[in-house]
Amino acid sequence: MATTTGSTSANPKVNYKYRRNKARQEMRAHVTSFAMMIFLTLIAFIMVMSGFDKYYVFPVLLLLAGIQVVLQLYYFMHMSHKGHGAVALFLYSGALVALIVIITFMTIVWW
Amino acid sequence: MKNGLKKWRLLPLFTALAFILSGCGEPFLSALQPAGEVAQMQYDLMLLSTIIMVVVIIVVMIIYVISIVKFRRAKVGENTIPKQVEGSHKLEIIWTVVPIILVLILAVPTVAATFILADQTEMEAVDEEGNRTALVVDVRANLYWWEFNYPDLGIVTAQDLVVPTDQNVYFNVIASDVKHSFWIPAVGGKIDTNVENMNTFYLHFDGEKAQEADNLFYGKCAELCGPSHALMDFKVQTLSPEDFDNWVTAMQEAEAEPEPQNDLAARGEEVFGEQGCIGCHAVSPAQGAGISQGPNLATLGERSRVAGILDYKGDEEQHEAYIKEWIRDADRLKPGNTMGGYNEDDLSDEDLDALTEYLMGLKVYSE
Amino acid sequence: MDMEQKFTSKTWPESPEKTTLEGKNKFLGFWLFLGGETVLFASLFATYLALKDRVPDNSHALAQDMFELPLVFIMTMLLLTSSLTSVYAMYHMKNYNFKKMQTWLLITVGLGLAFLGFEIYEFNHYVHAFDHTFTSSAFGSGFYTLVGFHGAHVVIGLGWFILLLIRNSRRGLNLYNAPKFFVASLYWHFIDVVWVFIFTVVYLMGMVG
Amino acid sequence: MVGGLEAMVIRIQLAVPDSNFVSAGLYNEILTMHGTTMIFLAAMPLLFAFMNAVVPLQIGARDVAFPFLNSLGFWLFFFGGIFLNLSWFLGGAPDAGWTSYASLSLASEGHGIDFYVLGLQISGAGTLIAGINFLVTIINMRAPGMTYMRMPLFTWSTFVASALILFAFPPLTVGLFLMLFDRMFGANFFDHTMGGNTIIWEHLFWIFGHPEVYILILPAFGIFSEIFATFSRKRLFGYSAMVFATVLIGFLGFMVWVHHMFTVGLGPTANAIFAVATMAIAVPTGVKIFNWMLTMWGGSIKFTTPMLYAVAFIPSFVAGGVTGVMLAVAAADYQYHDTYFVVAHFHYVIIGGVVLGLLAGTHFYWPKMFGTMLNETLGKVTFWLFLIGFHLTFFIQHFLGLMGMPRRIWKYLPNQGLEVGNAISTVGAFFMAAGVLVLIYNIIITQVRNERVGNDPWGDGRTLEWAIASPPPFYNFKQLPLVRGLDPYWIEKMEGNDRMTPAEPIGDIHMPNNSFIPFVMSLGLFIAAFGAMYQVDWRASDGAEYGWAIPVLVIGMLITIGSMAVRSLKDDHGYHVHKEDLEKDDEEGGRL
Ligand code: HEA
Ligand code: HEA
Ligand code: HEC
Ligand code: CUA
Ligand SMILES: [Cu+2]
Repeated sequence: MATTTGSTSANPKVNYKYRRNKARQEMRAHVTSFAMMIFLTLIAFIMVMSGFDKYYVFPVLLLLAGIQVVLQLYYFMHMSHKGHGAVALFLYSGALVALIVIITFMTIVWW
Repeated sequence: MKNGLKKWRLLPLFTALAFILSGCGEPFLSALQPAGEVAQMQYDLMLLSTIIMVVVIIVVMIIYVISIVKFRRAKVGENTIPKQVEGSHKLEIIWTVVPIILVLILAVPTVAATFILADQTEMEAVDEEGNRTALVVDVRANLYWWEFNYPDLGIVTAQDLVVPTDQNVYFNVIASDVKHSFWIPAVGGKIDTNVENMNTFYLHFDGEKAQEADNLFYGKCAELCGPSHALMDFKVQTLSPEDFDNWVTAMQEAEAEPEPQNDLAARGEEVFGEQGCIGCHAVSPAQGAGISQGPNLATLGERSRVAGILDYKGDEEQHEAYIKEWIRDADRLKPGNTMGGYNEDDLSDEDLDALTEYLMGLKVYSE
Repeated sequence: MDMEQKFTSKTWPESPEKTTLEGKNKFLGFWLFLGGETVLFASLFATYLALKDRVPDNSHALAQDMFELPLVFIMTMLLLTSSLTSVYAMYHMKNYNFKKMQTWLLITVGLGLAFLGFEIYEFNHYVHAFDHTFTSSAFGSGFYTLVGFHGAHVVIGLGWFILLLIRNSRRGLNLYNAPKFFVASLYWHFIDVVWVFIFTVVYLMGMVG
Repeated sequence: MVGGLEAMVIRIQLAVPDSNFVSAGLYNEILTMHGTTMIFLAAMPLLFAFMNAVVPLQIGARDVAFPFLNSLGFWLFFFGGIFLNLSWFLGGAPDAGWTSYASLSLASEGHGIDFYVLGLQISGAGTLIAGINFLVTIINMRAPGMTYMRMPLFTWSTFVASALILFAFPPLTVGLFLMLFDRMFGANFFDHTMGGNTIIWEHLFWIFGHPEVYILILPAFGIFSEIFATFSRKRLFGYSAMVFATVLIGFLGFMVWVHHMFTVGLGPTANAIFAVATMAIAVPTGVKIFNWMLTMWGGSIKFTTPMLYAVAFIPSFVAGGVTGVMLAVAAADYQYHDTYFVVAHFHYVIIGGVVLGLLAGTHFYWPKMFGTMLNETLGKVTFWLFLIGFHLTFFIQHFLGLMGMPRRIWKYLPNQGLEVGNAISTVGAFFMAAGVLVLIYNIIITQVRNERVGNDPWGDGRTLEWAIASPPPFYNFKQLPLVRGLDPYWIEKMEGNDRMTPAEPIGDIHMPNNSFIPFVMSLGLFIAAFGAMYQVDWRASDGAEYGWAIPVLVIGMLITIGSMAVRSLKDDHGYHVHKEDLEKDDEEGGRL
């Protein structure tokens, strides 16, 4: 790792080795987040199977789902990378509208 | 151009006109002539909001007129290049804060009134014997006709709603086919009659105002419900509390099978059965609540209109004519209604005469 | 710029999906589309939640009587794994390793097909064991519409992957098709995100009450 | 135009009490189609046309981001519109109002509602695509130096309106799907006997419907912003506040939809919350109104036809806006709802805002789009006829509503005090129709005379679109311009330059190929829609189930999916306009 040779690519801006390295690190993060997702799903599943009270289970389930989605978005879908400003703005706006819709349907559509 | 300016200066004037006109419309129909607490509250809100709006319009008009009069190119010179101002924080804060204040002034009474009008606690109140003290009417909206059921009194009517003045009347409303909306403009705002749930609200009929309207208010269906949506009117008869008690007694004592008054009417009763009218129409004020397919005819002879729309203006002959016209031509009078017409092949002229005689005799209270 | 220019793993740019203007546009446009899809699925979720267990009479099965959690759990695992494998594929895409990318995409497709197979089995089970159909109740309509819309997305995602694989099997990676692969994999992740919520909201919370 | 004709029929029918000009069922069809056509097939596409023509020029782009999607959006919209209107000839148009509330729309016989559902589904997809296209164009394709805070207001309002489209159309799509499944595939979303709930439709429709009205008004606001600045020879007053207000209106637009449902019985808490939220929109809208007036203040106002419309817009829209705030007073809305008061409100904002905006935009951008000037005198005649007619028609309707006239009524009976108002209203409508006729005449003679104009025919142009030829060449900018501030062309003019400083040397321009596929894709859906509709027997007016329907549905879908596949299989690299040709264009005097 000591040598960072100047001769990397036809594209002088890109350091090939450095890139490879970064990609590998990222891959590790991917695998970790995947493991976490599996783990979280398992917890959720077990919680339900073991029959806790719903007022206790619901918030936890939603929290777990929320974490998983963040992992997907930020690691698998690369939202942690730069250049995703507009993307984040629109995704969160969408999520906000989504939330409002769901809340109203759970409160003022009844009977 | 000059003309145009004048026209715009007139706009606030128009709005002032609004107040003068506010006494307009017919007392039995107009929301501008409130005849009860609920309508009054709503009318007051309208006035408050109109005043705020007029203020807004006047302010806008002043700035507006000055700027288009003073800064015309003809006046400032063909070749002037105006200063390119970016904005002004002070001004911008003013016209953000002032509207916020105006909106708040409007919001507070709005929220208050919304909660007051939704207050249904009195409806559940009971006296010592556990009987409900308030008058409750179950309203059922059907394609182009209304059923009014007084569950605590065991009475059903249709088309004409009968209520006592000067007390709160509570309504449970629902629709049996498609969505309609229950509205008595002069007495208060509307509420939808949904198909899947019961809505509840109350109205208050003011005795004095009712007299100005000859004790007869117009009710309307205010939700598009099909071809004859426009014709889905009903009438509200207001009675003083004593008269209302008498009416209740009369309705409760009416016999299950009204006695035909003469032979013709007796024949009419037979026809009524033969033609299957009885399948859809009950003729006693205790029957068919919530399930019948057609309006209860127990009080047909004393209703103010035939089918809610044909106004015979108290004229007996016209009344008969309209009943006949309805039976023959229901389809044309209210397109899309479920009764349909009975032509000569279905129902001979003689039978129709008998039927009408019988129907005209269906009276309870005015006897 | 010539779209079909050949690269080596060293000349290949760092973010091939965003190197051309077309690629950039496609990338952004697709994300925006996903923002819209979020609202679309939210509306479906909302409808489902409003209609959950709304049935015409008592004889009709409810959520708690029916759902097969272990089965759905396996489906969840399949889809989660396929999300990881498509990340692998993109990893190799960025490294200009076309062969490996193809392989991982094929695995992704396989997992997706397995998921779909389980889903079909599951629906079939509900229909036959409980008479819970699309037309039997509002609950049924809401359930099959929500889960079915997701299923349709899976089908489209799979079709898209397969089409891309066939089309590009001979020509390798270039700046014209790299954004296409990338966007397809974004779509696949999004499908997984939606499923996480279906699993949680429909199945897990449905079983609890 | 068709929508306008329908409006005339409505007014003729309502001119006198108890009239029988049209029958009850037909009246409901006409009123439904009037609302639907005007909103979906007239106002929105016309606004899109302006966006398409003007936004790329304003930000200094060669084209929109996705030319392919652009044409797909157009064809989807086109076939959706055709499909909807075919209902007139194929057994009856939809008749449950443009809102198509669920219990009535499920009960409606024949295929009318099916046409509504499928037609809007197809054209809605087109709209969504167009929205995404504009968003990406504005985010990714701005010329060098064109920062967000230097974008002209029309571009900003297009941006916000497109974002609203992105989030508002999916709920409509879902609502339409649910209705489609209920009517055509036996689902029970809205059938309460099976556990369904009609209120779901109302929510989904209005979650879409309210943002929709801002989708209509914001671009109109944008057009007016350009016009006020241009003909006052003054920079837009409070530019950043204007931008902020636009965004805020868009944002609040998603939190107020329940104000259309105050009488549904959702309970006082919901009504109160949404009432207050609705009133809040008055604040940013007010900011805009005042900024426009202050733009004129201290300026040098020239009353051209577009400026006349802009000037008339302020009082007209404020009148409509304040009645909107009155409607937001939930308890009082129990009285207003579903009466002519509401009809008056929304025609004031729509005609006083959107249609005046369209007419202003037509006169303003006509030279840019077609290279000829509309006749100013005729333009002013149209303006006065239309404006007078508009106020005559709709002002009186406020009172009709309060006097107890519900909306959507086919006839009113005599002796209810409603005769005079309705007669006045009908007279007004004829004035408007006359105005529109003059406009059509104007357009025709202008095109016949065909007198070409230069790049800045109004003389006061401020933004990039006025810096290039009218009409612009198909690649718009030979060299992308360098933008040095808000109102870039004005800046250059003030410094004595007659054209923009280029930001790049002349080079080859990469252009996409035109494609036939969007047409085929849309056609496929159009065909499939017929299949979907006629496969149900119990709705058909003649009670028949058509054996061909399912195959047609399948074939249609196959055509669409097939052409999508072709699209992704066939590489399409576009072509280049070469440097030499560009220079030749120049010599031939295409510019300036
Ligand atoms: C372009 C279209 C458009 C626009 C811009 C608006 C703008 C507004 N609308 Fe309107 N509306 C419609 C189109 C539109 N509307 C349509 C089509 C319907 C009927 C649908 C149907 O049922 O078929 C409808 C119905 C409708 C209703 C439902 C009525 C009912 O059915 O019972 C309500 C209720 O709150 C409402 C409110 C408002 C408000 C508060 C605004 C605000 O945005 C207005 C804000 C503007 C101003 C207030 C003026 C300028 C401000 C100032 C000068 C500052 C100072 C002002 C104050 C302090 C008040 N509208
Ligand atoms: C964009 C929307 C729009 C427009 C422009 C109009 C225009 C008109 N509307 Fe419209 N109207 C609606 C949207 C619109 N309406 C909606 C949504 C409803 C509710 C439907 C429902 O209840 O379901 C309704 C309902 C409605 C009713 C109530 C019906 C009822 O409830 O029974 C009435 C009655 O008078 C009416 C009259 C008119 C008239 C006389 C015009 C006149 O202004 C028409 C004159 C105009 C023209 C003849 C042409 C229009 C010109 C252009 C569009 C611009 C041209 C631009 C270029 C050429 C570039 N309309
Ligand atoms: C299919 C059911 C049906 C049958 C059968 C039927 N009717 Fe009706 N009838 C209705 C309905 C529904 C209405 C209300 C229509 C409306 O107002 O829109 C009505 C209204 C009426 C009215 C006016 C009621 C009022 O309150 O003013 C009269 C009178 C009447 N029917 C008489 C008859 C007679 C007589 C017959 C038999 C010859 C008959 N009906 C058969 C359904 C029926
Ligand atoms: Cu009932 Cu309209
Ligand atoms: Cu609204």
